[in-house]
Amino acid sequence: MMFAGVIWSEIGQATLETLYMVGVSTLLAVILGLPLGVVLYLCAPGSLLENRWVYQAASVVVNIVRSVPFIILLIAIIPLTEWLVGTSIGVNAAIVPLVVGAAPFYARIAETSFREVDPGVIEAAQAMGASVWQVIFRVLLPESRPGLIAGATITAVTLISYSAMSGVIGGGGLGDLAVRYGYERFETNVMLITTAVMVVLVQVLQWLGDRAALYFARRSR
Amino acid sequence: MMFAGVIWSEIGQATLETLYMVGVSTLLAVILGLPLGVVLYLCAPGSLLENRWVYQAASVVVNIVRSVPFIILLIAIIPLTEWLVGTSIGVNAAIVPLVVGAAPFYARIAETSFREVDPGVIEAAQAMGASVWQVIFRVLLPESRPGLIAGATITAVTLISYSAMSGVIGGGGLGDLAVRYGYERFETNVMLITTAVMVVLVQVLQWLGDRAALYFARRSR
Amino acid sequence: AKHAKHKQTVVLKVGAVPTPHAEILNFIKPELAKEGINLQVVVFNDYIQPNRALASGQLDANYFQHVPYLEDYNKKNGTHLVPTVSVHFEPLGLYPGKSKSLKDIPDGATIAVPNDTTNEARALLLLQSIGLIRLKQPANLQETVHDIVSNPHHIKIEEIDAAAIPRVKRDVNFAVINGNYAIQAGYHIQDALAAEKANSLAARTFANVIVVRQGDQNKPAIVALDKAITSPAVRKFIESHYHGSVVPIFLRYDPNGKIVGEIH
Amino acid sequence: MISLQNVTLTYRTGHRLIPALRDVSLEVHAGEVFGIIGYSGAGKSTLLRCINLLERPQSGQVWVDGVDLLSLRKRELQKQRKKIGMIFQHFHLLNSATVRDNILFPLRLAKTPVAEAERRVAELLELVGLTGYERHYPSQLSGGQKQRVAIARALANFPKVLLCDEATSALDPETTQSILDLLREIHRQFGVTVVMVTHEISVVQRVCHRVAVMDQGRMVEVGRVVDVFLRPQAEVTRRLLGWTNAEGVGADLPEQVFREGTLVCELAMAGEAAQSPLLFQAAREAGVTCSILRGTVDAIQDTPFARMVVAWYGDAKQVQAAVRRLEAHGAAVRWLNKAERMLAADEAGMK
Amino acid sequence: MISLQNVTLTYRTGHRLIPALRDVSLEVHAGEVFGIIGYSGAGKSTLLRCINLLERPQSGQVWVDGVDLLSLRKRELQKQRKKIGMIFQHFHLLNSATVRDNILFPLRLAKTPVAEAERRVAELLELVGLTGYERHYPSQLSGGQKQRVAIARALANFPKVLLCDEATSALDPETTQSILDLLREIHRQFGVTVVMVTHEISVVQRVCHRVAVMDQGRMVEVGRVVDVFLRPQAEVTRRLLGWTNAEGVGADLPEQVFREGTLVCELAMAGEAAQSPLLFQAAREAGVTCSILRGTVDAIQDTPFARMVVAWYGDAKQVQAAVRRLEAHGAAVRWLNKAERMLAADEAGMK
Ligand SMILES: Nc1ncnc2c1ncn2[C@@H]1O[C@H](COP(=O)(O)OP(=O)(O)OP(=O)(O)O)[C@@H](O)[C@H]1O
Ligand SMILES: Nc1ncnc2c1ncn2[C@@H]1O[C@H](COP(=O)(O)OP(=O)(O)OP(=O)(O)O)[C@@H](O)[C@H]1O
Ligand SMILES: [Mg+2]
Ligand SMILES: [Mg+2]
Repeated sequence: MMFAGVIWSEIGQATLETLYMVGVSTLLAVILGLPLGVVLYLCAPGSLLENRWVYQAASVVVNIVRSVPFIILLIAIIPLTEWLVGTSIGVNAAIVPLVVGAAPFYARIAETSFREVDPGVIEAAQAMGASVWQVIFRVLLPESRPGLIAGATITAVTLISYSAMSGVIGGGGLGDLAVRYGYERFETNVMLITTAVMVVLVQVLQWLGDRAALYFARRSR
Repeated sequence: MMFAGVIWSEIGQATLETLYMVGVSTLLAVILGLPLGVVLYLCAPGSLLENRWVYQAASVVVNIVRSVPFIILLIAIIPLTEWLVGTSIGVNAAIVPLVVGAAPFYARIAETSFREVDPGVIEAAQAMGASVWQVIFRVLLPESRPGLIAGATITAVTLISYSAMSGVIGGGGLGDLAVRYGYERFETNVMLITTAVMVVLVQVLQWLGDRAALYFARRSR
Repeated sequence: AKHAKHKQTVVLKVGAVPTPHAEILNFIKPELAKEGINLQVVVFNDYIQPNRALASGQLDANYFQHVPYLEDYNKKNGTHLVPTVSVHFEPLGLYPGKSKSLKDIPDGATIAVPNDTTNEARALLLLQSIGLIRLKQPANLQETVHDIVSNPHHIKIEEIDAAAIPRVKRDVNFAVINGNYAIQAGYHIQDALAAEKANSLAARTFANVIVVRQGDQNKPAIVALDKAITSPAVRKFIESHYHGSVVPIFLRYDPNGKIVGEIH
Repeated sequence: MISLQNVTLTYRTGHRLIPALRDVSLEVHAGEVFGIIGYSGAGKSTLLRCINLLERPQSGQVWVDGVDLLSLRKRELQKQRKKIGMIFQHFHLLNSATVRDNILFPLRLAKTPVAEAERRVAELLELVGLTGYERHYPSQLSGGQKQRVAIARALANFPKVLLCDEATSALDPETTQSILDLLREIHRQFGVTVVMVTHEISVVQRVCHRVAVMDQGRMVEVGRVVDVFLRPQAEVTRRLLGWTNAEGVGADLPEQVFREGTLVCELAMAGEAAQSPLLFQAAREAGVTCSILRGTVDAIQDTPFARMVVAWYGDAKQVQAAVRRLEAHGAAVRWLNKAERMLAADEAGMK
Repeated sequence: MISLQNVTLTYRTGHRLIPALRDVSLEVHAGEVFGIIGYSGAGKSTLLRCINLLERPQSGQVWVDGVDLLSLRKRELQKQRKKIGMIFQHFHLLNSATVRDNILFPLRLAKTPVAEAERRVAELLELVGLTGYERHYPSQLSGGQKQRVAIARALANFPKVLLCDEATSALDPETTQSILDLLREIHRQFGVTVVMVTHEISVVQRVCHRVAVMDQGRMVEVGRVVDVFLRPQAEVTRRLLGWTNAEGVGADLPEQVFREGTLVCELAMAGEAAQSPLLFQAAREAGVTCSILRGTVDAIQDTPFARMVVAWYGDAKQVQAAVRRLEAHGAAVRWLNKAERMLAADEAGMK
């Protein structure tokens, strides 16, 4: 409790770091994962652009990334990280592996959502002469919006807990604080506080995600 | 390369451990996550059993578990682990935190799948006098089967990479091997081999999951 | 039933982290087997669990920590674990990164240090010992970056996971690396710009010890373990195997963690 | 059997309120086949969904089989609903279940013994002409086949009340006929009460005892089918039934018929009068000729029923006489176009 | 305009092969309104879906507007499809888009300028009677309203070919009429070619030039509507059209009609004969009386058309004479029940 002052400011700092890391990496994961999910969906057997090879290739890449333990991924892509953000340490460097890890995850979730879209509606668009791009942008994405939003929420929440591991390369954030003070130094109260902050963050995130998904689902049912 | 023999047998052992850990914990995560997902779906605002309090309670529990970094979860539930499996180290002890971590994750995925079920079909069941239980077992679960299977696949794959962290409590498995040799000992070739085995595992899993999901989706479209 | 005339085999479960601890334990496995002791090495990837498991009786001994860490653990968790003998010491070294020499250290240089409690403190003490910074309580093993009272070069301390430091070394000016990680990453202690001295106070303080539950010190199996792991064969194994990144140091402790003598 | 009292239901769509039901009251007697007709969007489906409380009205009362449904607790409502079969406008089949399992669904809910349930499924498949399709999934069926599965499902449990929302809309005339025969058969055997929403006037004629007409959420007319069809009171009913509106346009009649100054009227007749050559007798006797421009002779239940648009050729007064004769036999007459005015002018000239 | 040659399509459902189309050939001329009727499950929807290759036949050729669609590459097929509007049996609206955006969809695909597209949407909403519903989502519409949105969507781009699958099945008679008027209007203005699958015989009568009859995946009859309806060749056609089958049962006629030994026949007449009181003149002149048991007088396009079931009272020979007279005027006659045998016996007795 002596250094409570220090800790509080550190928690504030860590909260900002977490928000930044998770915000940016969720955004990027969605931006990268969505096209990948579209490819997985479209090239799957029996789908619009059925293509064994592209599907298998995309699937293998996704599976490789997803099966590698995060800490190894973190190390393995350091060259990529350095090339992209110029350094391999710190918050920005942490975002790269978070994105690389989360994008394939989101791609799978998006793929699952796309599969739930009524094939009749896609067929109707095709009958009107829509190109594949138009089917994607004007049918697939809007029709699966509730699922995509719920999926983004799941991804963001997962990233909050993943970001704890970014401490390995000095990424900071709440999770790192919780691990270092709480786990390694047995400062239970610090652990509790940081965890509480994380729970609040997740709760807010989930609430927002639910609202958005429900908003779109209500209209489209 | 000198200890290649040792390593190969270790990899065999670790593969079995991973299969065991991931298999059992996926199964348990689905068994626990599914009812939780049903509760989240049914009690959500505007749904069958709309119940603000139950929904909020379930949602908060899920969010707490999901927001806590896995390593802290691992430690925090050690009393539970000891009570359940009698020890806090080893493969069996590792399964408990894996399940606790994955069940809420699966619950969210299941919830998302349930939301995609055509409300008209649920209404038809209600019109026939189906009770809530009957709606769950005879409509909700069968109708969302492709989504639930795809979700279980996502969960299992996530668990494969999560299980790497079980090394913290001596859980073993491929991920642990990869971290220990690859990350801590800089034995790149061991890391590559173990990772390759994991990729193969994931690939097989994904293939099975896709087949199953497609099988059910084909029929129901 | 065939082996009934043999001495009953005793299972001895010892928790350890992989390098070099588990390797050293595996080295003495045959030796102990001759005495009818079946040594089982439980490998951990972590510094908390081996103590927990030992305290709760799931292990008979562990070998991964130094005495200050053990005392800290006992104090915070109310456990009664005691050291018996020390085996080795892994000196921390300060390695060059972007900057090649300490002489032309740039203003605002970044130095990567391990982010776990004791290693971080040791790293800071090492930096203090070469005059780069000054700490509030020089002997405290819980010093963090918040305890730096003087920092003339405006050095920026980056707290990184110990095993990741070799991998990010080229993005910092200097890096403090644990001996075991340095050798695994292909660096030699000789490359270090500064290092904890092998016969220093640091070495005696941070020597890695065999730890058991209080009262178990004199159990025959433990005594045999202590004897085997402080044998000349082990000394030779360590010296030939780790090239100075791991240094043998065989000390005997009393139940209070005080050094009572050296083993020759 | 079914009694709705002052039922009101308004949908809210964010930016607008849509009063789907405005103060609707309705009595359906036990064992009756009751039709509901009305324009698209009139509130027919909504009304039907209020009867088994799939939609809870904002005010009013709903009684089915002597039970006030709105006062029931969930479990009791479920029990009541088991007695009410429903065929949905959009079928709402279980996509993940085969045809057989879809029909088994209500039987399983009712815990029917397996052997009996299987027998019943085979029987129902036979009835709707889908034997051999047991193992198909809904996605593998044509539109009409899906509808027939929905019909079979609704009938499985021998419901006491059957709610049909456009139950034959996707079916060809012969299949429709066989379904209607089936309904009539069930109705006779089990005395089931049927409420059917439909836009096919001929369906109402063939099976309904009474009919209600809805317009913009209101019930504008209720009565025996013969009465409503013979002498519709509301303008909406007339438009729904007829080939002609007040101006005789939209009747698809050749325009010269009106231009030439011919007298054109709409005739509706029920009973013996409908089938017998009354029209031509009357014309012959009055010394005029007539021609049927459009018309149907059909039956409402077992009563012959005819509606036609007739053009008269001859002296206005004699035409009047012929028409009076028809009216005397119970025909409902409505003059189209300017015929009324012409006749009035004629009479005025006489005075 | 549309030409299908020897098209074959078989669905495979795992345990069974379902031949949905067996060697079907079809010519639809430019500017024609072409009807397809048949029992539920006959393959009508499948055939329609082959025209724009939503379903690729396993063999055969598909030509639309002089282009061999099966030979086209994807991009060219898309271009061709923009000219083909389609109304689906199950609507297939975008659930996430408002009514307005659903209708805008094809306009956006065709890159119509915004202002013009907006104007077109307003116009179409007006046409289908949904002005004010722009911002509703499909889930907030009634069944008929959804169908009307689908119709508006299909018409948005002034298609050269319009494929309609039960486009009016969920609509009340008046709305159906107004949609048909709309179709006819579009047809006249833009010369669009229309292929419509329907089970409403009256719809075929009112708008189609030619009609094809399908049965179990085969095309059993094709011809001008008047011809097919006047003299149906295939048994299926007769059953689809008629109130009566060969035995006169299922005709919903009172049974005593047959028991009394009355002669009953089915009559079909087209042109002037249909409207004029020919029937009664013939009866009067032959000295017999007759009664219309069931019947309609309507028009096929602009040709009057009548079909009726008539009971004759009087001497068999005189009845024969009356009927011959009708036949001389182009009437198609089919004796029902035992009438044929009775007449034959009578003639035999005469010899
Ligand atoms: N969920 C809803 N939200 C908002 N408005 C609705 C909803 N459901 C129906 N409506 C509106 O309520 C009115 C009545 O709808 P209803 O489905 O009862 O019509 P209907 O008589 O069955 O028409 P149809 O013959 O076209 O099926 C319509 O104007 C419709 O737009
Ligand atoms: N996807 C499919 N898989 C398997 N069988 C199918 C599939 N689609 C249609 N069929 C079968 O093909 C046959 C023809 O179907 P189609 O939809 O063309 O009938 P239809 O003439 O349009 O009938 P309806 O009037 O009932 O809509 C039916 O027997 C149907 O069961
Ligand atoms: Mg409706
Ligand atoms: Mg069809």
